[in-house]
Amino acid sequence: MIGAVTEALSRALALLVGDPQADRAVPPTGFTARLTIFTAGAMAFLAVFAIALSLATGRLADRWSAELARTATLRISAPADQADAQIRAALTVLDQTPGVASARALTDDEERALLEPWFGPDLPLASLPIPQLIEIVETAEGYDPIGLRARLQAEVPGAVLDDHTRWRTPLVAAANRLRSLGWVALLLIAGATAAMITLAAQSALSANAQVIRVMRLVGARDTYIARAFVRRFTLRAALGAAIGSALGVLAVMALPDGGDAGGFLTGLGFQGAGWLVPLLIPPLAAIVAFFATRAAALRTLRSQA
Amino acid sequence: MIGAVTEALSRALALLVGDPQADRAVPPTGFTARLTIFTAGAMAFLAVFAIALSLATGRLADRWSAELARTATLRISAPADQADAQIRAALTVLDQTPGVASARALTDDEERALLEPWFGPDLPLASLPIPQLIEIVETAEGYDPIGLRARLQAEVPGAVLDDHTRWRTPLVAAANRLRSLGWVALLLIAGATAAMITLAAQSALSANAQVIRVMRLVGARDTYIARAFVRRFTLRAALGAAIGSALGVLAVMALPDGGDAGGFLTGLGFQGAGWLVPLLIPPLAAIVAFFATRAAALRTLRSQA
Amino acid sequence: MIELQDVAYSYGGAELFTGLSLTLAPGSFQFLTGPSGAGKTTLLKLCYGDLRATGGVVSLFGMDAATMGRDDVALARRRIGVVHQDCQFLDHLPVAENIALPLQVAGRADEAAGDLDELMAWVGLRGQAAQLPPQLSGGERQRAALARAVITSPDVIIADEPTGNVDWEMSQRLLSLLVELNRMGKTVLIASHDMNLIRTAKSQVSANVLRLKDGRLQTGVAL
Amino acid sequence: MIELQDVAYSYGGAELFTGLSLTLAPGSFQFLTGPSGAGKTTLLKLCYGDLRATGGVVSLFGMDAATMGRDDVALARRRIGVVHQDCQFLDHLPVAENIALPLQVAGRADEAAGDLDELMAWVGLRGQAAQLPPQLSGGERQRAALARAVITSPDVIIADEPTGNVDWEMSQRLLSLLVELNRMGKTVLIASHDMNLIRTAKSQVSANVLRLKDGRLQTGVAL
Ligand SMILES: Nc1ncnc2c1ncn2[C@@H]1O[C@H](COP(=O)(O)OP(=O)(O)OP(=O)(O)O)[C@@H](O)[C@H]1O
Ligand SMILES: Nc1ncnc2c1ncn2[C@@H]1O[C@H](COP(=O)(O)OP(=O)(O)OP(=O)(O)O)[C@@H](O)[C@H]1O
Ligand SMILES: [Mg+2]
Ligand SMILES: [Mg+2]
Repeated sequence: MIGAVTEALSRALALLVGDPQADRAVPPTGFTARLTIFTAGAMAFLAVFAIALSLATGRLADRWSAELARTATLRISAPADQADAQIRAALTVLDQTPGVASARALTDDEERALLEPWFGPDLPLASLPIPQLIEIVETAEGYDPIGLRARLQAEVPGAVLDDHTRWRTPLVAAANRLRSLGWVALLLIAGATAAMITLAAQSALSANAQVIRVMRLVGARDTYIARAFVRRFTLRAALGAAIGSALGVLAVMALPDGGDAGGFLTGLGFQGAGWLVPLLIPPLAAIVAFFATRAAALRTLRSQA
Repeated sequence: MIGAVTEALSRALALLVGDPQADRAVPPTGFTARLTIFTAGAMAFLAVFAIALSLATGRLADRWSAELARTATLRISAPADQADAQIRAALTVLDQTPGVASARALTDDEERALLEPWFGPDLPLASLPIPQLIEIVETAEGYDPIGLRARLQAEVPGAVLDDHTRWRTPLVAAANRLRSLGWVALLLIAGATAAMITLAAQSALSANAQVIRVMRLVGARDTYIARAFVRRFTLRAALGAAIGSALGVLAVMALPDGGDAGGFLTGLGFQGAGWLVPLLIPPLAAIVAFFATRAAALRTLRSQA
Repeated sequence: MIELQDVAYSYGGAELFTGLSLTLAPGSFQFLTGPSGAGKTTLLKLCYGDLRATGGVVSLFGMDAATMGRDDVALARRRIGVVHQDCQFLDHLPVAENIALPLQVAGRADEAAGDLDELMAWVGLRGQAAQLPPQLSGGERQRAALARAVITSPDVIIADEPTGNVDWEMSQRLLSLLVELNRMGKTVLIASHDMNLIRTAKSQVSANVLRLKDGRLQTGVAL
Repeated sequence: MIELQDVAYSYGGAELFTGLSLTLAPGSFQFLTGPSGAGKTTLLKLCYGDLRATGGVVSLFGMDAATMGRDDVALARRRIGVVHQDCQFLDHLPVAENIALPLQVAGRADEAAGDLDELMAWVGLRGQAAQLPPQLSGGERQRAALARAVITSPDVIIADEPTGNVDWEMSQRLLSLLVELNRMGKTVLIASHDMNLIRTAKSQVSANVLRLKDGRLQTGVAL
C-alpha cells in the first residue's frame, strides 16, 4: 500500500523533474502558453478575493454569534423593597439553570451608560423606578428559554427574559450566508480553473499534434512526450497563479481598511494565519494543472497512432 | 458623423451576417471552441454572482444610509416648567436651519417604545424627569452640526444634539465597500473574460494558420476570412455567456432566501428590474468577443503574407 | 502578364538572386529547373505576390506588386492558379469542396457543378471526392492541388513541382491537362526536376526552359 | 527483420490490399513502386507499426505487431529510420537539432557531434544547420528527413518518396548514401516513382523491385 503510494508519487515527480532536452520538444511560447498563465493568474486573483470574503464573513459571523447570541437580559420590575430579594432569587434560579455560564446584576453605572443616549449623563437613577437588569452569559450549548421562563414566572414574578433571539438569528444567518457564498464562489473558481487549464492544455496539445507525431516517429515513448507538456503546463499554471495571488493579496491590502469602525463589520482582509491561505493557491493550481495536463496528454497520445 | 457611425455599424453587421459558405472555411469544433464557450459560460456565471452581490450590497448601503444617516436626535433636559418653552425654541431653531427637512418632538408613546427594551412597558413616563426627545430628519444635503450646536447652545441651553454620525459612518462605509467590491469583481471578471476570449481566439487563429494560408492562396480577402472567425467566436461567446448567465440566475434563485429577516441584511438576489441585468451579459460578452476576435483576426492576417 | 525586372531577393542573409528578369507573356509555357535550394520556389512566390522582392520591380497584370494592397493581391490571386510545393488544404472539408474553394471565394460557386466532376475525373480523384485531404495519398494531394489551381480557369497557372509524387503515367496525364490549358491561351509556369517530363512537354508544345542556379537565371536551356 | 504474412488493410471502406506477403531480410535493398494511390505509403506504415493490419500478421523484429504496446512500438522505431512522404519536423528547433532528435530521444545525444556534421555535409545542409525547418526548401526538407532517419544508424531504413523534390544530382548523392548504408548491412526499403533512380541503384547494388498495383504485390519486377 505504502509502496504503491510511494511509487505513484515518485512517478509523478519523475514527470515533473526536468529533462531539459525533452522540454525543448515543446514550443516554448505561443498563445496557449499565455492563455494558461493568464487564466491561472486571473483565477488566482479572483480566488484571493473569494477567500478574503469567506474569511472576513466567517469572522463576522463568529463575532455576531458571539456578541449577540451568548448574552440575554433579565429585567426585573419590582417595588423597591422587593427588588433586592427578587434579584437574589433570580440569580439563584439562573445559577441552577443548565446552559447559563454566568449571570450578574448590572451596576448603576452600567445602566446609566445604557441609557445615556436617550437621557443624557445626569439621570438620577436611584430616584427612578426603573427596572434592574441582569446580564446572562450563555454557555456554548445555550439554555432552554421556555423552561427558564416557566421557572422564573413561578419564583420571580417581576422578571422578564429577553433572550435577543429575534435579533440574533437573522444576523447570524445572513453572515453565514455570505460566508458560504464565498466558499461557493471559491469552489466555482477552482472548478472553472481546472476546466480551463484542461481545455488550454488540450488545445495546446492539438495545436502541437505535429510535435507529437514527430516525437513518436523518431521513437519517443509516451511518457517522454507527456512529461515535456506536463512540466510546461504545471509550471505555467503555478507561475500564473503565483502572479495572480500576489496581485490579489496586494489588491486586498490596498482596499480601504474598515478598521473596526463601528466594531460591527470587519474589514475585508486577512488576519493572522489568514495571510498564509493565498500561499496555498499556486501549489494547488500546479496540482490541478499537473493532473489535468497529464490526463489530457496521455489521452491525446493514445488517440494518435 | 452619423454617416460614419452608420457605416461602421453596417460594416460590423456585415461581419456578423452569415455567409454560410465562408463559415465552412473554419473548422467547426475543437478544443478552442469548447474553451471559448466554457470560458464565456464560467465568467458569465461568476458575473451573475458579482452583480447580485453588488445590487444587494447597493440596496443594503442605501437602506442603511436612509435609516441611519438622515435622522438625528435632539435631547432637551430642562426643569418641567421650562421644557415646553425650550422645545418650542428648539423647533424654531431647527426650522430655520438649512439642511433640516423636518423636526418634531416625540410623543410620550414613542419615547416609551424606545425605552421599552430596557424598562418594560409600564414606565411611568410622566413622573420621570426624563428628557424630551426631538427627532430631526435631514435633507439629502444634510445640515452643519457644528453651526447647529453653537446656535442651540445660545438659544436652548438644555439641548444636546446627537447626530448618530459615529454610528452611521462606519456602517454605510462598510456597505459601500462591499458594493464597490462587487463592482471591482465585476470589472475584473469582464476584463479577464475579454482577455481570455482574445487569447482563445488567437490560439484558435494560430491553430488555424493553415486555413488562413489556404484561403489567401485561393484569393480570399482578409475580411472574408476574418468574418468566418469573428462570427464563430461571437456566437460561441454569446452562447456560452447565455448558458452561464442562465445557470447563474438559477443558482442565485436557489440560494436560501434571507427574506427581510432582521430587516437588516438584504437577501442576495435580484429584485424588480434587477432581474433584467443578467440579460445584458450575453450581448456584452458577444460584443467583447466580436471586437477581440476581429482585432486578433486582422492582426494575424496582416502578420502573414 | 507577370514581369520581373532586375529583381533581387534575400531571406535576410545573403542574396538568393539579384538582377533577375523574367517575363511571362500571355500564352507562354515555361519550365523552371535548377538544383534544390536554388530559389525556384522563392521565384514563383514572387510571381504570385506571396513574397515581395527586396530589389527591382515585380509587376502583376500591369500593377507594381510593391504598391499592391492585401486586397489587390487577393484579387490578383484569383487570376493565378497556384500549386504549392507542399499542398495545403482545408483539412475539415471534403476534397471536392476543397477543389471548388477558389470558385467559392470568388463568388462563382454556381459555376462549379459540371466542370468539377469532369476535372476530378481527369486527375483521377473521382473516387476520393468525399474523402478529407489528410486521407489522401501524396500523389492524390498533388493532383487535388492542381485541380484546385485550374478550376477557375485562371489566366496564369504556376505550379511548384506538381508531379513530384505521382507515377509517370499520371504525370503525363497532368501534363496533357496543362498543355490543353496552354492551348486555350493560359500562361503556364512549372518548376520541376523531372527532365523526362520536360522533354515530353517540349514534344507537345513550344516550351521554354529556365534554369536557376547560383543566383542567375538562364533562359532557353537545352536539355 | 520485418515480415508481413498474408496481410490485408482497409481504411474502413473497400480493402486496399489483401493476402500481401513481404519479407525484409537483413541487408536487403528493395524498391516499392506502383501507381499513385495504390497503397505504398500504407504498406510502409504497416512496416514501422504506424498502422495495424486489418488482416494477417505483421512481425517487427520477431514480435507480432498486433500485440505490441505503445512503448514496444516506440522502441522498435528506434531501430527503424523513417522518411515520411510529407516530412514533418519540430518547427521551433533548428535543422541540426531536428536531425539529432532520434539520438536525443534514445538517450544517445553524446554520439551526435561528429556524425552529425559529416551527415549534414553529405546531404548538403551544412549551410542550413541553424535554419528552422519552415525556412527550408522542399528538397532541403527531404534531405533533412533522410539525415534524421539515418543518424542513429538504424537496422532498417524505410523511405517514402525521398527524392520527389530534389534534382537528379542530389538524388544520386542520396542514393549513394543509402547504398553505402546497405553495404554496411542495413536493410533498405524505398518507395519511389523515379525509374531512373531505380535503374541507377540496380547498377550499384542488388536491389529488388516490388510493384504494388490493384491490391497485389509483384516482386522482382523488371524495369
Ligand atoms: N523563410 C526562409 N528563411 C530563410 N531562408 C529561407 C527561407 N525560405 C527558404 N530559404 C532558403 O532559401 C533557399 C531557396 O529556397 P527555395 O525554397 O526557393 O528553393 P527551391 O529552389 O525551391 O528548392 P527545392 O527544389 O528544394 O524546392 C534555400 O536554401 C532555403 O534554405
Ligand atoms: N486515412 C485514410 N482514410 C481513408 N482512405 C485513405 C486514408 N489514407 C489513405 N487512404 C486512401 O488509400 C489509398 C492508398 O493510399 P497511400 O497513401 O497508401 O497511397 P500511395 O501508394 O502511397 O500513393 P502515392 O504514390 O500517391 O503516395 C489512397 O487512395 C487514399 O485515398
Ligand atoms: Mg522549391
Ligand atoms: Mg504515398
